[in-house]
Amino acid sequence: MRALYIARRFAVFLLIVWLAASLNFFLPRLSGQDPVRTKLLAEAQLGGYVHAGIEDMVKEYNQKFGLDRPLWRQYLSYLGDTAQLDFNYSISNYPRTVRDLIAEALPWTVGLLGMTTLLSFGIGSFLGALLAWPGAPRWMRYVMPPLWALHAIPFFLLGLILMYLFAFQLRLLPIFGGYSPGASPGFNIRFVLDVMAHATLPALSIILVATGGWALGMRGMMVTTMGEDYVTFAEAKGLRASTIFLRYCVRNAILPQTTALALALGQILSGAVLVEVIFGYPGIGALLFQAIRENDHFLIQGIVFTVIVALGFTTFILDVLYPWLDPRISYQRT
Amino acid sequence: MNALRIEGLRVSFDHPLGVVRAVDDVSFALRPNERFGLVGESGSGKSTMALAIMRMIRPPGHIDGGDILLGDTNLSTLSGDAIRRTRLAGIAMVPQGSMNALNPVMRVGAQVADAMRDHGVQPRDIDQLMARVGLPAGTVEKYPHELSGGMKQRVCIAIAICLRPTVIIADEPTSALDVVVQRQVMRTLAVVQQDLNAAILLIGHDMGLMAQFVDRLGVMYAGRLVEIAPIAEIVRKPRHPYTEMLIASLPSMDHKDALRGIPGLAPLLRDLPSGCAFHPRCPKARDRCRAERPLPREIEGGVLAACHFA
Amino acid sequence: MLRYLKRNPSLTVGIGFLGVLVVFIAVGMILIDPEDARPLSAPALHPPSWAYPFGTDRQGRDLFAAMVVGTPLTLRIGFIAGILGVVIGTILAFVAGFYRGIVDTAIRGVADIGLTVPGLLILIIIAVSVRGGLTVNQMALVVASLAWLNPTRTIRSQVLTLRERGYVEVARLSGMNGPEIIFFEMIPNLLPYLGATLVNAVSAAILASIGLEVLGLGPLEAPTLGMTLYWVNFNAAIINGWWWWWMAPIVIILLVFLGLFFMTVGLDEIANPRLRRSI
Amino acid sequence: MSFRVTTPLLQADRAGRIYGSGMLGSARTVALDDFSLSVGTGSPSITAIVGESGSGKTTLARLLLGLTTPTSGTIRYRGEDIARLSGDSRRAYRTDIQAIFQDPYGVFNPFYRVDHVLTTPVRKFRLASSRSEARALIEQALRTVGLRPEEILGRYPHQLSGGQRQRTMVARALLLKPKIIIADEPVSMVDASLRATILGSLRRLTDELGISILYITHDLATAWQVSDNIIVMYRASAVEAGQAEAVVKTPAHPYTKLLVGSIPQVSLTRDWLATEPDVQRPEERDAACRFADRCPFTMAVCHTQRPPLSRISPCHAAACHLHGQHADLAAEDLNDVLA
Repeated sequence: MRALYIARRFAVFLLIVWLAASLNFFLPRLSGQDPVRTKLLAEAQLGGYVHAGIEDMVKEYNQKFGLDRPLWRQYLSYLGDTAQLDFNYSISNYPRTVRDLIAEALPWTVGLLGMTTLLSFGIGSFLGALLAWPGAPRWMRYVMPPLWALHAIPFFLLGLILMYLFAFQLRLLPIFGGYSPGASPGFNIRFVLDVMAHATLPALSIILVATGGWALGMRGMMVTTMGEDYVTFAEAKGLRASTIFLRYCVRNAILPQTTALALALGQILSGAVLVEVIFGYPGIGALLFQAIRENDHFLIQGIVFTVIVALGFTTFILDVLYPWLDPRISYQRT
Repeated sequence: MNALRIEGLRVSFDHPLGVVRAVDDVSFALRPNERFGLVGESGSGKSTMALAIMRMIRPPGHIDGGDILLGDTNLSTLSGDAIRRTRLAGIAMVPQGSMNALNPVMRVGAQVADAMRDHGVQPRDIDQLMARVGLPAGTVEKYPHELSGGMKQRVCIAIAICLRPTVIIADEPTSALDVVVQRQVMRTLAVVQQDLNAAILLIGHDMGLMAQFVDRLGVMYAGRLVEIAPIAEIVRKPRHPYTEMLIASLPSMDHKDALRGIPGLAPLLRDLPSGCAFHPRCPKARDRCRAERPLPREIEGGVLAACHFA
Repeated sequence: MLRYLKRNPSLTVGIGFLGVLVVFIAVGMILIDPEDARPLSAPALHPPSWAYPFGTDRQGRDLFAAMVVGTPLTLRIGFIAGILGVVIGTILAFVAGFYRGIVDTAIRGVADIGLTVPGLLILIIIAVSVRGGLTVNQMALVVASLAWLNPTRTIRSQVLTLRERGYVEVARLSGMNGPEIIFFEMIPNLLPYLGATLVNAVSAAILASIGLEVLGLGPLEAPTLGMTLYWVNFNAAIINGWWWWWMAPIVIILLVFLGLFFMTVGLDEIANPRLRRSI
Repeated sequence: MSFRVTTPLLQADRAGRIYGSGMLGSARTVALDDFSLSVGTGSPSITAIVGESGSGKTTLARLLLGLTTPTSGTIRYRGEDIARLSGDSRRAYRTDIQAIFQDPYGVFNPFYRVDHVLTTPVRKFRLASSRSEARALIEQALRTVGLRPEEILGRYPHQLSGGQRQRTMVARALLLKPKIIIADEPVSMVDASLRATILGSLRRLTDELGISILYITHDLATAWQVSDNIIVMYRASAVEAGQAEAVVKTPAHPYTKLLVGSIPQVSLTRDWLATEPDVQRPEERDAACRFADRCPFTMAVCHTQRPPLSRISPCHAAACHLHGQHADLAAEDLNDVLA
């Protein structure tokens, strides 16, 4: 049962990868003309020493994706390249490859998002659970409504406000970038502290917005769970309130939250792209922004593909871990 | 001394349309080692009784008065933590057989163990406990969804007896089970009760089950106790008209005759008829029944009925 | 109605916020000349004054006029995309959930996979592919292309529980056919839920459109709220201390999102009585 | 071999239903196995289908009502496969065969007043030509089941009691002047004091209006009280069938015996708990006879051969090797032992 379940989930993951790749290939071609070719030709016509390389790219591109070749041949050679994570050169950063640029930016985004997602999920679920509990502390009544209101606001909008308050007005925190210009990257206290100072505002804007959502979801699940017979029976068993709360309520209410986590990752990432843009944070989002501005199709496609694969993989991992949280799942028919 | 004595218990619920009195001045007692039944139809307050005795009424409900004496301890005055310790150790509950009383994501053994641990008992011999309720070895490692309904209910019984309580409240323990399984579960309950010398309060709506299982029976109608008597007396000669009609409305396997229901509708608890709550449906009702509420009185040795004409 | 609003403060607050916006737009329309929302119609970078109550931006737009013209545009994108998304989503959800079978498997599969993928990225790919000056309506269609995913998923699960209700079977025995059962038996019970889904979808669509616009993929000529923010970011208005430039769009966007959010909370309270305890 | 002069009104013809595709490891459940039964032949009667949960009784009801499709065999109305009915014959099927369900609350759409459930069939089947005629029809149906129209009409479902709601559903079925009513656990969610009233009104429908009733229940006692015939189901098949009196008073199948003995009775003889503990041999669950794992009389043949129905008497049959000396009764001739 378990092996079959994992195999099925992995098949879904592969399907997502394939869909993402195909989307990348077909969508730009839907408009009839190939925007990549158009862009490449335009760059090549500009001339100059950088563009000598671009002309080579045009040749290679034409050879691979030339109009004289049938679409399915183009598609196959595209899939082949993608499978080898070869996304071509970045048009605007020639001769750097798209793969290098992404590899450079990815750790920043993974670090920022990993931390903010875990923190907001943890804090939000905890607050939501506590709020549904009859003995909820009084202070929560004042903390929660603002959190819920914040949850309705886009991440980057809060980012703008925080930036104005803490970086521009109070000058407490750095306003821009991933680390101070001139700081020498390396694994030393100075640099780590510098990076953390720069990450504080982007992280805060994501956490403040995302926490309320998790709290709201968790509270709803807790209210449902607390109405279940096994909670009543747990109370009749004379269990301590803390045991009932943790092992009979939170333990069960967290399950749908975990499923939601997989879905939420995509949305958090969407929002984080804009946060990175606003704060000039050197992650994937800012790279994407630059790529869009400069019409760098290869870079855009590479980023979109990488992100979708990364998310698909995270979802797959969550799915694999899920039966461990909910023993019923691998027995159910899906 | 009685194993459990309920004295003048009153429970009500706040409702937008007024206060609903779910349990209205109910008194009865369980002797040690006795099987006592409480029978009633939906809305008669019988399940509220179970929760009230365990001091588990949640808002908007509240206990308005009365005493709950377990041995010589008055549960109604115990503090929060003391009542928690009394649950399971002194008075245990077998929940409604609704298939959902066990946490679906915890192994069965762990659900027994945490009950012991929270009462300061080191969990051990859980396998033996399972054997006592007739469950095969290895059940402790199972999750609830891997067990049948009857097995789950046995697990609940095992949990209920793990600290050897003096009183077990069984609230419709077989309501979702098939008749064949029902008999097995009730037999298990009877066996463990004799093992423990515990008193059982069986709450239910099935008069046949009561007749076959309990020693004495209390009949509830609209939150009030209308009759208490040894079960043989009730079967032989019910004193309250409601009890009599309830028994008559049950299908028998012995003789086939026209089924007789009780005419009219069960009253709304927030809008009870004056006097005797049963008078609108009672063929024997007189003016006095409309005006004056009959209180339970002893008709003869051990037989109480709340009827002016019993 | 009024008495109900009293018992549902969230809904009241939500409607109130959106009401303020409507009044702002209506009054603004009387006071301004839409031409002032265009560049070079006012002195550049003027802080708020009596002549320009919201100030002016670097390209010489009267920001008050830009807000009055831009807010309805943003709302229009949100409503077109949201309504399209919910209508398509409802149809797909009912087809999938009510008739089940292979169609259901297909629809559910597409929706589930589509939802794992960050919508903004797909929208970026679409927007980049069709670039060359999007109009506001085209923008709405781009956003709508993904707006049906979430409604399809959530409404489908509601349909699945509804179709097991006894009254659906009774309706069939009473001679109703599939569409009649959907329209007369199921949808009436889903109305509050559909309402909440719609408000959610509108909110999500506005969020997505503003996101695309801030990245520079919006209608460059239109003074929508998101495009104003794009110019704010483009010109680094915060670091330069031009606070009025971003103040107006942010306050309006806050009003929009908070208003829609409180409306969903209020509608949820109607749709899901179990949560009927004030937040 | 038996020859039927008339085509039965409603017939399950070797109908089976399997849940789960069996692909990708999902479990296959046989809900109903090769089941044949005709309803509405001969004089009006009540036939009870008795069984525990999962015995296939509700699946049978849903198949006959066309709410589920069979995975094998056919359901026929006047000899025609109900999946192929169209136009007038489909309308006739829908009016002739009606149902009463278990949950008297869930069958009402909370969005509408109670009237909705009564006016819909009148409108859809054009039972009345005017509003007042419709109203008169509805009021008459309500009175037939002992309800006062003024206490029912214009109210919302939650304002009625369980008994009123269930009787309203009986009235709904009556509006269509059906020939057959399939009642799926109609009283299991109704208080004991009201059960008798509802069952009594079902009996009158048969006796006075000539409607045949298929009474699906887990309760052998009520089945015996109201029905003419009883079919006992166990794990997707009929294990015993016959006239109610014969099945209950002289049960032939060990499962029926167990069932009869398991019903707690209001009586002074308290032998219910005293009997032998029940047999349970889970390891024999996959034996040929599906009851082998719980049967006190299991023999070698029970493991290898599915017992066919044996005709113990003209009006009594059981599927058990203990009665192998009697003539076999083909599953499709189950009706031969019913009155």
